[in-house]
Amino acid sequence: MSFALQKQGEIVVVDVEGQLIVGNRQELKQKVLDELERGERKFLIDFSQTGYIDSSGLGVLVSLSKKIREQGGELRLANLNEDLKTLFELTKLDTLFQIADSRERALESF
Amino acid sequence: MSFALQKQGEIVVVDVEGQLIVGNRQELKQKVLDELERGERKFLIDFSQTGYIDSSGLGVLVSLSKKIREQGGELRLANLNEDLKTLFELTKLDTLFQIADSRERALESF
Amino acid sequence: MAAPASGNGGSIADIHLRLTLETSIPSDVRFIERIVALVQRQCRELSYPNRQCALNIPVALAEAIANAILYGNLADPGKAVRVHADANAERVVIEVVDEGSGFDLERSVIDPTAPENIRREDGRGLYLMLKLMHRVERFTRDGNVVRLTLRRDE
Amino acid sequence: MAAPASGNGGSIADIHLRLTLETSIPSDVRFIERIVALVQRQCRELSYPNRQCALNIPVALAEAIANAILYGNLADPGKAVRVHADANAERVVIEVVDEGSGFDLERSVIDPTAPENIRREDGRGLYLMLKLMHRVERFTRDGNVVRLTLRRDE
Ligand SMILES: Nc1ncnc2c1ncn2[C@@H]1O[C@H](COP(=O)(O)OP(=O)(O)O)[C@@H](O)[C@H]1O
Ligand SMILES: Nc1ncnc2c1ncn2[C@@H]1O[C@H](COP(=O)(O)OP(=O)(O)O)[C@@H](O)[C@H]1O
Repeated sequence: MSFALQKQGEIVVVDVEGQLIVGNRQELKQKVLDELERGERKFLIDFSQTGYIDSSGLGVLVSLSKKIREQGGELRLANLNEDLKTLFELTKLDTLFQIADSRERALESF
Repeated sequence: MSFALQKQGEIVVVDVEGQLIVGNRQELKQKVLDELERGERKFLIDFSQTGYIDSSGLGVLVSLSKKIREQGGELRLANLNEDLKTLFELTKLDTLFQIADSRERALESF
Repeated sequence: MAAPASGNGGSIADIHLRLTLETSIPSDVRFIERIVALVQRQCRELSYPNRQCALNIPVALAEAIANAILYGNLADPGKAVRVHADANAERVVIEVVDEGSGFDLERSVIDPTAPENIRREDGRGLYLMLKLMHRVERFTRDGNVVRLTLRRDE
Repeated sequence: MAAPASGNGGSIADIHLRLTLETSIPSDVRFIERIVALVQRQCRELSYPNRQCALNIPVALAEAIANAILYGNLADPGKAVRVHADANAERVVIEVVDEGSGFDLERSVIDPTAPENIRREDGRGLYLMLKLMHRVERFTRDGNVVRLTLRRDE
């Protein structure tokens, strides 16, 4: 599992490859906060290559969203498969995040 | 698992895909005997796509070899991986069969 | 019992199959993924619906092991978490055992979807376990046991 | 116990793992392949050497199940063959149980490599089981049991 960051225009795109769970969420958090520190403000996390997410992974998304918003930035999500969508629905986090069906649509939406 | 037959010059080449075991050895036997009946005399069985062989699979090879020889024909084997080689060595069937390291060499050897 | 189609080796529907797994890991969250993958594979061997193998089992089990490591064993690497999974065609039963003194399951669950909680970072673990499993039990038996039961969805 | 390398989820060497399988199949040789594949997968999950997973386990197990079906149960589809596999890091123990009245293991083995036998079609099953396993036992316990034991090769 790993997190691949790349810049698309002025948006930082993060691919979550594998799981987002208690064992690695800190790594995702640090990588995104480093970019925020560097002045980046627009973030997109792409879950097309993600397996499962646990509650601490969800927690890190909530916390990042808050921190990014505090700096006047925005965090959006894309490519949740049916199972991951269910996870967001069960926790009502689908009401907290802007979730796009594709990377392209997410990038356009900023 | 299946047995794919093809003609290479005057040699009938049989690919054993998957296992050669009690559940399917009869199918191999019948396919080869049908060709023998039709007048074919040179047979090569290629094990490059084979998983494992059980004692009844080995038995069918012995029986086919005998039947083909009785008609003045020849059965050769090719592409036994290390594990299959061990099986032939344990049963000393490596002394009964002509076994080639590659299909090309087996085809040339006839 | 139906005869299997010729040559396809018989389908799961024709055989009775039970798979179990017993493991013991140090209290280190880096082991969670591997254990989850093993149980997920059992779920797949038994032809459970994809959603149960890809969502219900991995999320609930990852939560239970994480809690056992972090709250039960306080991440003490000298303490072990034991996992026992027992799966057949009808249900998967998983027990996660830590060396802690246990906790009150009902009182520890919050509703993370309530407006006052939705922005919290924590508090979604037990809630998700309860949502994703047919039954969640907690009891003490040679350690603090959390038992998850999932029935096959048809 | 060594800490796993960061992020790799821990290796098999760090955890204690035991996998078991229990199954019951009709006396039909078409089921053999699927059961063998399941036990092979357990062997792989436990990181046994490839040769043991690809040669020793499948051949010996396929032989034992075939014999149980054909000699023990005389291919009567109303009779079942039970297979129980119990694997950990050190050894795999497999029991194959049929509804027959048993047989004399020592007297049933021939040497298929002897000049008078080498051209025979049959008689290699028990011989291969003995060559490929560390131990082969036969006893009666709620049926005719053939127990195969394979120790991990280092
Ligand atoms: N195995 C355990 N041992 C002791 N306490 C536990 C255990 N599992 C859960 N708890 C308690 O239940 C609470 C709620 O857990 P959970 O719903 O997973 O949320 P979170 O882990 O985010 O706090 C924990 O904060 C802890 O107090
Ligand atoms: N499960 C069993 N029940 C009864 N007899 C058996 C069983 N397994 C093996 N045997 C006996 O042992 C003999 C030798 O078996 P084996 O070495 O596998 O060779 P083959 O199956 O080719 O005859 C069989 O012919 C049979 O008489």
